[in-house]
Amino acid sequence: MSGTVLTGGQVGRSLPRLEARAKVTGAAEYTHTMRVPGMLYAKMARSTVPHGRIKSIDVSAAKAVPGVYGVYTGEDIKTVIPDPYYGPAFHDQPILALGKVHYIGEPVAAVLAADPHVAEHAAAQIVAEYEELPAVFDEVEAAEDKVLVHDELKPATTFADLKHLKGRKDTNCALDFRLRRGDVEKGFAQAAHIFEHTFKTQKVLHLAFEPHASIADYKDDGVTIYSSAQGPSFVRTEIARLLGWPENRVRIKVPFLGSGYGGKLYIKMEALALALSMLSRRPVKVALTMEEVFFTITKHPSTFKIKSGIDKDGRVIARKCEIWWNGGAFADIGPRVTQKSGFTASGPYDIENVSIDSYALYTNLPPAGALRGFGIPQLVWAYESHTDMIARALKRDPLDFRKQNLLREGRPHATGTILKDAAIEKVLDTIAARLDWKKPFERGTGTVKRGRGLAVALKAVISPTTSVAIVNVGGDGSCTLYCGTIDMGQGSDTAMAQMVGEVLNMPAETIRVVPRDTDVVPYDMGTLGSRSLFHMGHAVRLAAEEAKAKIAELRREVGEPDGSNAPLADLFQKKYGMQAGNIVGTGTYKPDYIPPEAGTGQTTNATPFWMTAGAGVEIEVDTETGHVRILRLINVADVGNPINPRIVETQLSGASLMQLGFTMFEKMHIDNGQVTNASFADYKIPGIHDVPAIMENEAVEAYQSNGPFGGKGVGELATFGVSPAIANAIEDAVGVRLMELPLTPEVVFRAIRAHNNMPLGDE
Amino acid sequence: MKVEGEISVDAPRASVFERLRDAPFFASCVDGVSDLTAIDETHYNASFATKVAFMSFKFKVSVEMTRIVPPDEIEAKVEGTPVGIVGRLTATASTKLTERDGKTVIAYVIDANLTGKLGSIGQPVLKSKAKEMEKQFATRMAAAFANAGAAS
Amino acid sequence: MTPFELLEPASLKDAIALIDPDDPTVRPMAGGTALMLMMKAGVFAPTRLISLGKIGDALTRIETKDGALAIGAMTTLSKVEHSADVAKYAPVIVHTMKRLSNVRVRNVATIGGNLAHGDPHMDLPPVLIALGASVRTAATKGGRELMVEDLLTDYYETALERDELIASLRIPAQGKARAAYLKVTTGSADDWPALGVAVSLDMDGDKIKTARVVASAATPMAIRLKGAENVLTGKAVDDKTLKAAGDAACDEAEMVADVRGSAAYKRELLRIYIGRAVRAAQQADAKP
Amino acid sequence: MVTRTISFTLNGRAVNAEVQSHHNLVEMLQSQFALTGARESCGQGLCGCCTVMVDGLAVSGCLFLAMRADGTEVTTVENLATPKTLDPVQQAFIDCGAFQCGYCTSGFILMAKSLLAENPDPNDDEIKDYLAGNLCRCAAYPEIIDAVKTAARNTKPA
Repeated sequence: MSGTVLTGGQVGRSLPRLEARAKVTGAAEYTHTMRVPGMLYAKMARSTVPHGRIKSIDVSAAKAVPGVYGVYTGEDIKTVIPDPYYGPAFHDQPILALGKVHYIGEPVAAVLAADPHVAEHAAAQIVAEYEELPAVFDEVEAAEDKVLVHDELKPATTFADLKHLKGRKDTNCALDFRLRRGDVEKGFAQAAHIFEHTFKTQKVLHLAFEPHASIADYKDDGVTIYSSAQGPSFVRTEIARLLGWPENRVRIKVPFLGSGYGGKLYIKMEALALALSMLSRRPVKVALTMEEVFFTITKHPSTFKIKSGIDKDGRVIARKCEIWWNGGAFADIGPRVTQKSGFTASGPYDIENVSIDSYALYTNLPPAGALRGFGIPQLVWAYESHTDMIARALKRDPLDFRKQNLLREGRPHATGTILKDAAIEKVLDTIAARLDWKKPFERGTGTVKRGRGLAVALKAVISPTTSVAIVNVGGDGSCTLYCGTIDMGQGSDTAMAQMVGEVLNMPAETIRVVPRDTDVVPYDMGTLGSRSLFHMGHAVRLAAEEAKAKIAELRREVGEPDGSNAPLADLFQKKYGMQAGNIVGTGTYKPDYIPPEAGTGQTTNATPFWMTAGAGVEIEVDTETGHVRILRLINVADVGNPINPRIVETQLSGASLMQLGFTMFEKMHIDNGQVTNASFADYKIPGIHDVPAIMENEAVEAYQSNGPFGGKGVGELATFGVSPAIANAIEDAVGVRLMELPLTPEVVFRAIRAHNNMPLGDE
Repeated sequence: MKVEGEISVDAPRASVFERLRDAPFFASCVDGVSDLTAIDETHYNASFATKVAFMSFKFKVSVEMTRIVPPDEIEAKVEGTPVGIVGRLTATASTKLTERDGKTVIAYVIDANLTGKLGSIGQPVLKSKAKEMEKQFATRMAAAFANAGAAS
Repeated sequence: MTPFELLEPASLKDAIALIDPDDPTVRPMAGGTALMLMMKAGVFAPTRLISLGKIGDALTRIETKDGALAIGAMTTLSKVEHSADVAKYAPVIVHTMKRLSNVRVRNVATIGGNLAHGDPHMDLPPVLIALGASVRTAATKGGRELMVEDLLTDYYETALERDELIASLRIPAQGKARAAYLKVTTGSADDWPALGVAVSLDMDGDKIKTARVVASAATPMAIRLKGAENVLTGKAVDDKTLKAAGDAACDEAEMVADVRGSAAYKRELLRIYIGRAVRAAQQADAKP
Repeated sequence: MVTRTISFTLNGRAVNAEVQSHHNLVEMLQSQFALTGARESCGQGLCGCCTVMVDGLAVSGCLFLAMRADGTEVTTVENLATPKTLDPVQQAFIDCGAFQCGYCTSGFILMAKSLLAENPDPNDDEIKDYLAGNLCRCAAYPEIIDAVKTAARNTKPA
């Protein structure tokens, strides 16, 4: 495809980020700190029951607070947006609760005031009465359908890959994905050993430092929304749908984004800001506090039951996977998590007989969406722990056992798609080499024991998705790139500029990437799932190549000889007689994809590219307290050809540290549906002292043959292997196996005590 | 959050039961309860105030006696809304009376939930408060029956 | 947050006069960090705050006499942290400060406010109790001297009257005693402690002459563990004694469960950390 | 008095501001001076995104009552660079790639400057202890430590 790699010298540069100066000087502006003249602030009153019918909402005390502009409920919203439900997979989320509330923290009313403190104080005076309904919080329990979170499901058909979702009743299951390859029961019957384990992950959340914020300025002929959004094109589509307008009357602008990690995908606060702006006829800002973020979007807790059959030679010949995803009260993108992660639930292994059932479930908890890995980290946690347990039980070296079963280039994956350009084995070998795996390991002395572990993973990227880009060369020869990828810190603007520079033979730092504004920038499906570098990269490459061809044409037109080095500005000067004109190249990219067959999940083209990465760790465990210290964390990934090696390394390092938090201590504590630690004081994220003493990050030498300049996505990769590598190392150190995250000191301590037949009581 | 405990009092089970189902008496053993008004035989309204250091919390609560099985069991459901802060308090309190060594043992289980702002932020503080209230409750209860015992 | 009246009296006397002992919505404010958190959380809505920030010099001095320290209540934690006298006479305080909250809080929070807040998770109170520190208060009806261990009475509760303010902190000369504070976190390395243990040891040769052992964070308030102290007194520091001290501590201390750990787990932490803290104190820098 | 006019020095310039008792320093800087480099994130003084220097000391602007800025000298991240130059700490953050989304960056830069003023040649542990009160969800911590050391090298007298 892009076999013709050009030698502009831009790809492969460790160029500092283009926006670096704005970020170090404090000039970078984020939606959360933006102000628009005449703007009102909205603050919400939220549900205090996990599931209930709204009997009444008393807003009188709130209305009486001096300085309050207005108080609005779901019924008021209906006067301006008659069908006020939104969501990427199901239109299940009301802008403000209507009839029913589905979780503690669901917005039920909103107050507007010029002073946010006034709005907040007034919102606290709103009293809603509910007829409480039974609630369900656990994903496996939810699958029994005894308590129904929604009376009826209303699917959206916005995305091609979710089109098969049908409206369902009497169920909490928003999607069940099935994959069948070979005959798993026959495989088990032939197996010499069978292993079955159940793993669980906890509820955690993104906690991007810029809490969600949207400012809507509604006019009768159009609406402008400033928003902290990872996918402005989708927001525009959804807002236009809610208004019954064509998309060209809806303008979404995204200033700098204080990161997202998946938490600002699809549509979040935009619809509420819009509705309140319509009702008040003023610009309205909805900016969450960090506490409210805990009630907005989270990561799916999961239960994963995995069963493997091993033949007498140590080959995994059958694997059955059942996964229950706790999607919370609204589907958000849970169905896609369920399906796409379902593809690769059996791991990076070559297994003849595979059966996968993956269920997206509604529960009465805050909604869950995508978080840096689209479900993959939850799966890898299970299958790589499981793999280690099997190896240990069979007295096999965990590395050798993995290598024996690894899926190799050219072999069919469980989906039926042939593995190509996935350096799984190289990743695993590199981790092992860095750990000196085959050499004896110092095991610690006294009460402090040492251990090591590794894990490797495979992911299929979300498909099919489309990106469009425009490259514009101006009369002075300067170049501007219009692309909808949101640079939320992953360095996409820089990488895209490097690709344009590569094609047009320009220094990347001279290329301007215009701010994201749907009136200006063409369509992009969204900044998610490590798709941008590949998809938008191709669109940008195509746009640049078109511009390059037009420049060559112009060169000929103005009579420059072939191979002329005349500056671009001279060409425009010659053609227009002055500094004028433009050359515009456009590029659209949509990869090939064959949807999986319903019921079997089989397809010969599940993904435009495979993603693979792994981790290795060395740890020590204080057996007297359960504290685990990570001495060394090794992240190895196949990123294809790194476009910007330094940014790639930062992405690997940052992703692994984020996953380290999810592994070791992050947890939303929930008491009958109430999140009880909704603050940084009680929900801790990794800090500077949590960084392992030694961190190593490596992108193995690789080339994505169908990628732009051999590159592919990076953002999620280093989250994959961290959790199981650590659990494997803990077993290596102290002989206890942990099957539920997080691996807190207390959990480790209790396991050690139980292992020694001195279980610690509850208190 | 769940609070469980036992109080042993030196009085016959039947008389302990009669006193326990007397709402004003019961309320007098819980620190911070005031303005108890009976709506009917099994429903009451009251105010409940508690403070931790200089932070004070006030709730309007309604109490429903959900189960009365003489002479062994009383169960009540409490629901309350805090004043001036978003939240909700719900609790079920069940007491079981048994006779042991000539004394009556009151075994109680209180399962309380706090939601809203109080639940997401104030939980640790109020949890600790609940423990303190439990101690007071046990002391008052024991004292009440000790007095009763002395009087009879 | 809702509006309130902010007053900034120039003397401690004026400050006390402004306090209405019958109105809990009137509060004195030192650095204000802890109070701001409560106000932002909506659990405290004052009508009037009396800032002690403009009272000036007298309350921000650190003085020494024969190895004893007197620290004005409005002295910020970072000033204490950087005081050469504190480093010399009570180095454990300087060590504790490095991991106490963060630089920004230490720049604003004061030693008096830290004590008056009564939060059991604070790092300083157990250390001060181990050092035998006391506070001098000022009140309408005259001040008094209170041991820090008597100042803290329960979870977020202190012995201070509503119209009583801490004026200064006194740390007696430590002689040859050595002290250490161990902060145990169970989530991120930087967190409120799940358990704090402070120990001060006065050795007589290889035997412990006197020991002060204090637990915090896991307990409803920072509290001296006299059972553990009794076990240690007169003994040499060895594994058997330390284990016995740990067991004694677990018998006497009440543990509070929270997101940082169950009561049962925190008790096991205490059992181990008593010994670790004693050893740390033994190895702490000697006083001059 | 709920509203009051205060006078203070902001980035070297004498200014007045009308503030309300319940407004914090970050809100005042954003609403009255269009300075958005200090940002409220966690709202509890734990993340450091709202770091502002008051009388030369770093404070959490989200926990600092605006009224208490009266008579002080306030410095924000916006004061460090000129249109042509960057502070050595800012330059080091760029050179070392010490940020991703940038939301926490102003706070880290002010804290790093404050550290270097106290301790011109900090070791890794000293850097970690000093910056432990600043969080970065993108977790650019290794690069941040590197940047502080680089800035220290570049600011040391020759």
